[in-house]
Amino acid sequence: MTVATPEKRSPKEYASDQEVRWCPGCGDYAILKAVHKTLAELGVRHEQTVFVSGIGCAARFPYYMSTYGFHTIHGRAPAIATGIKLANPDLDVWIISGDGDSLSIGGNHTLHLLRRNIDVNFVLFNNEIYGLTKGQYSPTSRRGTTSPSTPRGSLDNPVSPCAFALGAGARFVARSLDTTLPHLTQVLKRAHAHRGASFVELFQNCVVFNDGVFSDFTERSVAPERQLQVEHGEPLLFGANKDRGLRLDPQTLRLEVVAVGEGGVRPNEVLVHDETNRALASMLVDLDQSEFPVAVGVLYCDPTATYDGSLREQRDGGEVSNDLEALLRRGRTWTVL
Amino acid sequence: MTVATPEKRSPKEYASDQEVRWCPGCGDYAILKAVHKTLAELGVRHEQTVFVSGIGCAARFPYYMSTYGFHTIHGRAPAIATGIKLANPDLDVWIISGDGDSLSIGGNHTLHLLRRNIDVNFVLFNNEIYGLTKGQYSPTSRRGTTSPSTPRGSLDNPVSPCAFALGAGARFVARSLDTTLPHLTQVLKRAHAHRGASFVELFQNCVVFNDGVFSDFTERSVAPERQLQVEHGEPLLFGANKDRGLRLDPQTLRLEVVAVGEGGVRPNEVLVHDETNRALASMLVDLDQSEFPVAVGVLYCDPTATYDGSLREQRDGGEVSNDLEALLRRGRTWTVL
Amino acid sequence: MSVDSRLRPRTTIEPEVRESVVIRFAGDSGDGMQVTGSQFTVETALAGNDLATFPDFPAEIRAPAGTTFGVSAFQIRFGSGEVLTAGDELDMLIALNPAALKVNVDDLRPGGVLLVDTGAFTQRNLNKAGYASSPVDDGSLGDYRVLPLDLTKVTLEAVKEQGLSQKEALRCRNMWALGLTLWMYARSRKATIEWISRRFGQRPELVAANTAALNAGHAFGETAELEGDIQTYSIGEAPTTPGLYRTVTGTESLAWGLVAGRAASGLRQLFFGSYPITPASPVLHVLANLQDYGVVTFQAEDEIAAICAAIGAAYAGALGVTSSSGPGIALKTEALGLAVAVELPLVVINSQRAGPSTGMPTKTEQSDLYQAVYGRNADSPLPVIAAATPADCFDTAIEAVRLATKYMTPVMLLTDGYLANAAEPWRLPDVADIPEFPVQFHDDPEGFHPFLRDPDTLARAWAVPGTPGLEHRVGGLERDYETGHISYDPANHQRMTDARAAKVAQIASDIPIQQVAAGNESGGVAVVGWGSTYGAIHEGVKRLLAAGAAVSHIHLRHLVPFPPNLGDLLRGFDRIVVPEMNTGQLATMLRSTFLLPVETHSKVTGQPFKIAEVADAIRARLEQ
Amino acid sequence: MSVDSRLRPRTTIEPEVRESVVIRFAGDSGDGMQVTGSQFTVETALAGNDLATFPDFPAEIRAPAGTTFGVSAFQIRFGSGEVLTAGDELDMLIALNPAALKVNVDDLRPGGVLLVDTGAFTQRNLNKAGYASSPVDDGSLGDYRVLPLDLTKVTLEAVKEQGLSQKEALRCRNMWALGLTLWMYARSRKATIEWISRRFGQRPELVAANTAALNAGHAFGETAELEGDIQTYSIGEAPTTPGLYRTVTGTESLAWGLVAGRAASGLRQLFFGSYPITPASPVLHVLANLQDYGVVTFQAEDEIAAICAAIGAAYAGALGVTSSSGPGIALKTEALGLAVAVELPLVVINSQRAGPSTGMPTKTEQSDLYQAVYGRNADSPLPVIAAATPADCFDTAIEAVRLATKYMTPVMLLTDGYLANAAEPWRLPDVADIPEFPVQFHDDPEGFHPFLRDPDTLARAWAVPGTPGLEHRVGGLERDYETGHISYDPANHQRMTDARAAKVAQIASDIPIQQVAAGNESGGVAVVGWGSTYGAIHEGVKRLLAAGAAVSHIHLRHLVPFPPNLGDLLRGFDRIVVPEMNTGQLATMLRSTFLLPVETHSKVTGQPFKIAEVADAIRARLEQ
Ligand SMILES: Cc1ncc(C[n+]2csc(CCOP(=O)(O)OP(=O)(O)O)c2C)c(N)n1
Ligand SMILES: Cc1ncc(C[n+]2csc(CCOP(=O)(O)OP(=O)(O)O)c2C)c(N)n1
Ligand code: SF4
Ligand code: SF4
Ligand SMILES: [Mg+2]
Ligand SMILES: [Mg+2]
Repeated sequence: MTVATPEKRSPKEYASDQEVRWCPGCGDYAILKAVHKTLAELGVRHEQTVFVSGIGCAARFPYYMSTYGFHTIHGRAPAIATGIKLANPDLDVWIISGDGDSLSIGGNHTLHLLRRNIDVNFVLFNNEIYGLTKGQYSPTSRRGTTSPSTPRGSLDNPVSPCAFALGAGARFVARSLDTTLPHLTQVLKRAHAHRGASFVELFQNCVVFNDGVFSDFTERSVAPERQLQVEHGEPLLFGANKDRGLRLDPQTLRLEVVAVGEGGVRPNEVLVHDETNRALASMLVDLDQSEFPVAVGVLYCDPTATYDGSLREQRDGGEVSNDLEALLRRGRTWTVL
Repeated sequence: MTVATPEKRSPKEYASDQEVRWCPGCGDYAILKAVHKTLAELGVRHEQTVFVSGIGCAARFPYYMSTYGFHTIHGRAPAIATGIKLANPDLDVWIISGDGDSLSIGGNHTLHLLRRNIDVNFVLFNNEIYGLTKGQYSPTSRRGTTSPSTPRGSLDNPVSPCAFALGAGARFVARSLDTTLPHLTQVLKRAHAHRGASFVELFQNCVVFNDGVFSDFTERSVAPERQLQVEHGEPLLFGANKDRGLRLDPQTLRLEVVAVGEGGVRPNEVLVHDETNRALASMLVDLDQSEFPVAVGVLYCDPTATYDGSLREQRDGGEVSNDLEALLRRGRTWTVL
Repeated sequence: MSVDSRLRPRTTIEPEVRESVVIRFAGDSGDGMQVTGSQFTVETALAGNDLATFPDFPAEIRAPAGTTFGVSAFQIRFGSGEVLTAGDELDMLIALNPAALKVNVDDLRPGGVLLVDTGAFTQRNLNKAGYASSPVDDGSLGDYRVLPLDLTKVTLEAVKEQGLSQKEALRCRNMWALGLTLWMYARSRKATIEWISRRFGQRPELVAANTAALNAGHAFGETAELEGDIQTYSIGEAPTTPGLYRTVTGTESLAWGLVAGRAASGLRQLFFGSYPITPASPVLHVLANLQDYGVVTFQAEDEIAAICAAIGAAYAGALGVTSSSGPGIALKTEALGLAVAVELPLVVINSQRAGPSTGMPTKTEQSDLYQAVYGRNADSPLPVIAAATPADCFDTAIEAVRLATKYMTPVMLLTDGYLANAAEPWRLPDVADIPEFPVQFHDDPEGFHPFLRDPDTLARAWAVPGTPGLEHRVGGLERDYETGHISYDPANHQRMTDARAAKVAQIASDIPIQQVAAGNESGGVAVVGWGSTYGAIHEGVKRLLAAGAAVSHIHLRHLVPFPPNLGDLLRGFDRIVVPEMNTGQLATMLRSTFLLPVETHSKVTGQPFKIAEVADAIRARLEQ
Repeated sequence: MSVDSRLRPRTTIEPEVRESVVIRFAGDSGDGMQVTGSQFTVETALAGNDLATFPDFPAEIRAPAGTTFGVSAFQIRFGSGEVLTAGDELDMLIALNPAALKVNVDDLRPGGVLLVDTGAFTQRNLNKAGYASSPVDDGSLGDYRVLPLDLTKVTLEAVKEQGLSQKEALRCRNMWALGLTLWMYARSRKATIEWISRRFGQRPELVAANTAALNAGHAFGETAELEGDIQTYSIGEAPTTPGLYRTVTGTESLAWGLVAGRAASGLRQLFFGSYPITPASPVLHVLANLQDYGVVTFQAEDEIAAICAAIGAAYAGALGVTSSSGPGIALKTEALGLAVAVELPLVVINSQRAGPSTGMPTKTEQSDLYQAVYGRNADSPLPVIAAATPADCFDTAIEAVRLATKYMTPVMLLTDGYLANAAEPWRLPDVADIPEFPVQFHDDPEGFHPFLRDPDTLARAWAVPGTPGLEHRVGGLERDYETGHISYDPANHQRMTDARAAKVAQIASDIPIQQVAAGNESGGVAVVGWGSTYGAIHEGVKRLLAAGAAVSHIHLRHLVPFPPNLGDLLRGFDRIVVPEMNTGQLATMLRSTFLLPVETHSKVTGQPFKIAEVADAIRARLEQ
């Protein structure tokens, strides 16, 4: 865990001396900026912070940080981060991963990291494509995606990262966007504050192989109408003047969009966001984009015991004995004179 | 897909000549019996049926069937079954797996089989333990499970197979028990009838390493009180005389147990099961056993396009050209005289 | 006159006759160097030269314009004799910006021609490339024959009629440079002009502009009335066998070879399970477009699922194929053991790249031979073969399918990053000449069990689901030789182990005896190679042969098992050296197999061998 | 008299003096054969004999009672001389039911003693075992000296006072048989009686019953007044070095060796990442109980996560260890390449089992040597060592930790299913004698970069997160030799490749020179072994030496790199043969390394070598 240091830090202090080599216009730049800013505002200690990644464009991230960093192998960052955290629970561990890295080859490790609730921050850059290998479709690509490996359109139903995380037993699930700096830093701070595995999905634009795949809800012009920014304890309202909201039909148990106020329903009929409610969270991550907005923010947060914390307790104090004499003598021995 | 044959079959016809070698009293025997019975009642054709498994006690299953069978390697049955189904979509493919096989080492393949919605039947024998390797805890073992690898108790939060399946995008999720023959065969038939990946979790008792781990809700005596048998379109009632039911608190969006009739709530306040409602399904798979019964039956069923079906369409007719001349001449050629 | 004043070519210069020439087009990722190179290649092929090409893509997906790591290049070597590599050093370099110059100029031979676009040598671009001052002016290019042209300016002039945006107009620079280069080497523009109109068909103004730029570049060469000179060259036609030709990359011919193998086997489906990885992905991309040829491509969630799906498909009666590069192959090894155990046909392709671990994904290497031969738990023998040239990938793929289906075994086929991207002219085979090896599925219940073996091949019966009366179970647990059921019997395990080994070993009697590619059948130095080193070794050996040296080139396609005569053949030589892009993996195998003092000439830089490097290595040994 | 009438021992018989004896206790899984064997082992150790034991568990978890596949057995060999294997053939077999007889009788030597519980030879049990008629009556046991006792009856008699249930009473049969056997070999019952009271402390009636049965069996031997005879035996004390002893399995000593290595390195945490697999899981089980010794065990979701977590722990400054068997090691190979690339210390343990694929999980084999040495993509060298005996696992584990931490490299440690389960007496080392090799984490920011190498060891600096001023990035992409940053430079890749190779190669100068375990330093036949074949080879060679043959035993712990003097040593012999439980993997390595005509004596049955098999193989060569 991080020990915040008194003096003020500047985002630049968290940038490494390495030249950043993403494509011009890649959403990764904005995220990098946001992470630098977040760490500076949190004032985390460089030597206590480790960024771990697999392979992919997103996974280049650690090279651009001035903290400790480990660019590992494809899909295995969660497992390696687990070892790091269990070997030294005082470290502040971040995992940076792409949709292919964490949900295709790495899906199993992501599942088990979340279920074990290892106290790390897992940030998934979802661009719905394999960037580094030049544009094949990914497990989050929509059905029918044409790509070098699916010239006639992909046939798979995509996986929803947040639905997957909830199913895996994640206790913190949030969403944000590459280019909305304030929202992004706020979400990252919440993730960092959460004890346990914090899962954050970021919609990230790959300008080269999947440009604009999220624009229908990220474009400045449509954002207010198409994004539902959730806040714990606040009603689920959206729209430029917050005149629409979500309501649950008690008969069908399904959500519906309702107009609020003037000719619409009474404000108190609108659902209030409860980030500790898994059922609500699973509805919010699943909203059908054809009729609903896209929910962003902290969708679920309900802390429980962490694996690393419990291990610490089990090892109480972690006193380390070197008394091999005693060890080797366990059980029956005899002496030959 | 299976072509039912007219003449009546007997369960024995589906048993192989190999001696069954599970421990006496193992729940696997009852499941084997139920599968033989189910196939007989469906009258499936032996040569069109393939049982695929990974490694584990459960995975020995194919050897005891008189159909085609492939006992593969640990955790990979879903991937191998995918290849079988895509190579020959006419085959009726069953995957038999244990909780370790399908959710520990095989978690990633299970995820992708379900999300792709390959038309196979996935039956998970959940005994919350690694049987074949002599009793280590598994990803479904409850926190604090003591086992050879966790002498002081396990530290992981278990994964819920059905919650995981829903998060992975499964379109058919059901639950049953090893020893309740009628319910089990009925569920297996529903799974078989479903087009797409059918995920079935079976509570299976490992008499040697985890005996009685489910007895708090499987014991004859307590079963009616502790099991909620769901039926599409029927109210969610349980108890010997169906005098308790589930209701949704519209404020908190949480389920609660209510007494029905005499001094209780009106029957119409009790939730009616809608197997096409994912939100309801995720609540049912998640019921906290300390206050709720365990939901069994078809918890979710909402068919959609299958990968194999879509592939068939994409290959329209699957006409196979052998015109290599044309292939090699694609693009620019020139002649040297 | 839009030409730098220092450049004053004479009116007429005699073309210089050359046996072969190496040219590299280099520029920014956006400058269209790959198409420029491809068009020059086509015109060169049509001019009747033999040729070899190699592209050099930047490591980054799309680096910022003007940076050294964003430079893209295309190299071609062409000549009147046999051309088997893209060449050791450049005779001419076309550099469209300072970064391209910086990255590539060291490969230009002293006295080589250097065409630079002075218009792109702005201070900003010079800084990006890390030049303090412009090398064009500071004399640092003294060793070369520099042609400093303001391509930017002349191109804008050439296309001004079309009224394109500045951005689009500048995109025509490559065509101007191509036009001039074509003129210098006396090639036609016909094919290129056709290509331009196909390529930009929808936008006439682009067709006109690109054509205009091309012609302007060409005209400039012809008409330039200046001091100084632009040397032109004449390269005679190469003596080539008559026939229909095309250029082909290893990726294409490998994919087509798999399809041809599928057809030759009579199987109806080629199931290709793969997970993208550099440099293997392009095979997936090519096959994904061949559904109508019975190909089903499956992009799996990882390499393990990819091979497992292929194994499942093979079990169900398809031709199972999986493809990856070193790190991905490592992940497949456990499943590969299952394929060995259940004896199913499977083709596993490894497009090798520089390692260990992630290593240098875009660079070539031959260092996965150990992994292919020895990289599985337990005694798990399987045949291993390797392709030697881009076109050879076609035949090698067919051979892999033949061995897999005839012997019911997984087969490892090795290629590498060089073969994947390199291209050469290929005389199209007469499809009728492709050998057929029809697969017979077992369908007779009489006395059937899944491990019933063909007495000759030792291959087990392939009985596929759907066949009535042959229902059976297979698995990874050891199986009884006589019944196929699970068996823990000690003697049976020995028998099965021996059978697995014998099945692979006796393939030696079903493959061609090893030929000598160049030089005598015995005596002197034997230079033994495998895989993509073919071109460099062959030309190196031929050079020395021409100089009268006692040296021979032996190139292996079959690595497991070795050809039956290999031992005797090698014993006939005084000295044996193996140039390898690894630390000596084939050498180790030859030493243990034949107990011969095989020497390694190792190069592990991520770069292919140069002809001269091979020649020098041999010379050193000849001189001792 | 509750004894089968055909049995009529004489009152007194002279004990027969034996140099060594082999006994196997066999019965149903539920019959307690393992504890019976363990107790006999303890009494034998206390009697001062040298000994070796090997259990034989049924393949199934818990097979139905009375079936052949449910038979559990425990074998012990003990003697007055050096005892290194559990023995080739049995001198005595105790069979508590027909199935136990069926499965084990073929291992009994002609003339061997056969103790059967006729009470268990019911028709039902005979059928389950597949006997038409009772072998005790149909004379089919003619070759053996049969002791047919109705153990069921005599046991029930012996324990009747305690009024146990029939089921519990019958559970005492093993103690009755043990009592008689102890008497036959003149062993005490003291330790067993102590054990019984500890074991059943909570239930006095069971303590009494088991003790009564034990004593009854013993008394029976002493007092039996019958015709026929029960031969007794006397085995002299073995000359053993004074000291404190215990029996130890390879699993235990391996686990303790890792802990000792952790302590010797001064590291505070041993992070053990593993995924259960036969026969490796027991190591996890032992270590899981050693949290207080700085051990953190992590049961990962699969083998890949297990090694990756260990790599992560190593990166964070712990001693990273991972353990599996062949199929699991196959899955770890990609990650192992990362450990090679980033040069982190890691111990990888492979408890080998019979393959390929799932193979025969409970059977032993040595067939993963190729995988250990060559089984990775690219040139990825790492040290490989192997343990020779159960006790040797302790020292070998310490050596693995020493090499990993001193050279910053993954180390592969090979054991197998035999070593994991076999037990032998072990003279406890003086803990003070265990060499220390304290690890120094790098902490000086001055001129630091992550690939800063120690000029002597070539090990890179180990700088762990948490250290101020040393923040750095490592990864699988090739790294610059001088800065540690990503590098695609060709010359740098060659330099790093050479450095990785040199680092491992020069470990040869830091390991003991190869000694000859038995026989002369040169001349005659060198029998070279590695791993668990030590005992069989050593005793086999000693037998021939006793017969005056010119033969030597050389046993390798270090397989990569080989000891510096190995080549010269081997060249001193006329003939070199390698007995291996694989198809010749070490032989291949020796042939390629030293170009010597090394021969293989291969056995791939899932069973360890017998002493006689090794002796015969050598004799055959001596005679040629
Ligand atoms: C074992 C292995 N398999 C495959 C690859 C090739 N590979 C590298 S990154 C990648 C996927 C990248 O996609 P994603 O994780 O979404 O990251 P992005 O590039 O889109 O940020 C693949 C397939 C590899 N490096 N290693
Ligand atoms: C690659 C690999 N890793 C590990 C094993 C060992 N192994 C076999 S089955 C199994 C787990 C069995 O548990 P489960 O899947 O729940 O099946 P069960 O025996 O409980 O029915 C393990 C760890 C193996 N066979 N292969
Ligand atoms: S390929 Fe896409 S994701 Fe990768 S750096 Fe370029 S824009 Fe970004
Ligand atoms: S170990 Fe458990 S699961 Fe396996 S066969 Fe025995 S009782 Fe069944
Ligand atoms: Mg992506
Ligand atoms: Mg289980």
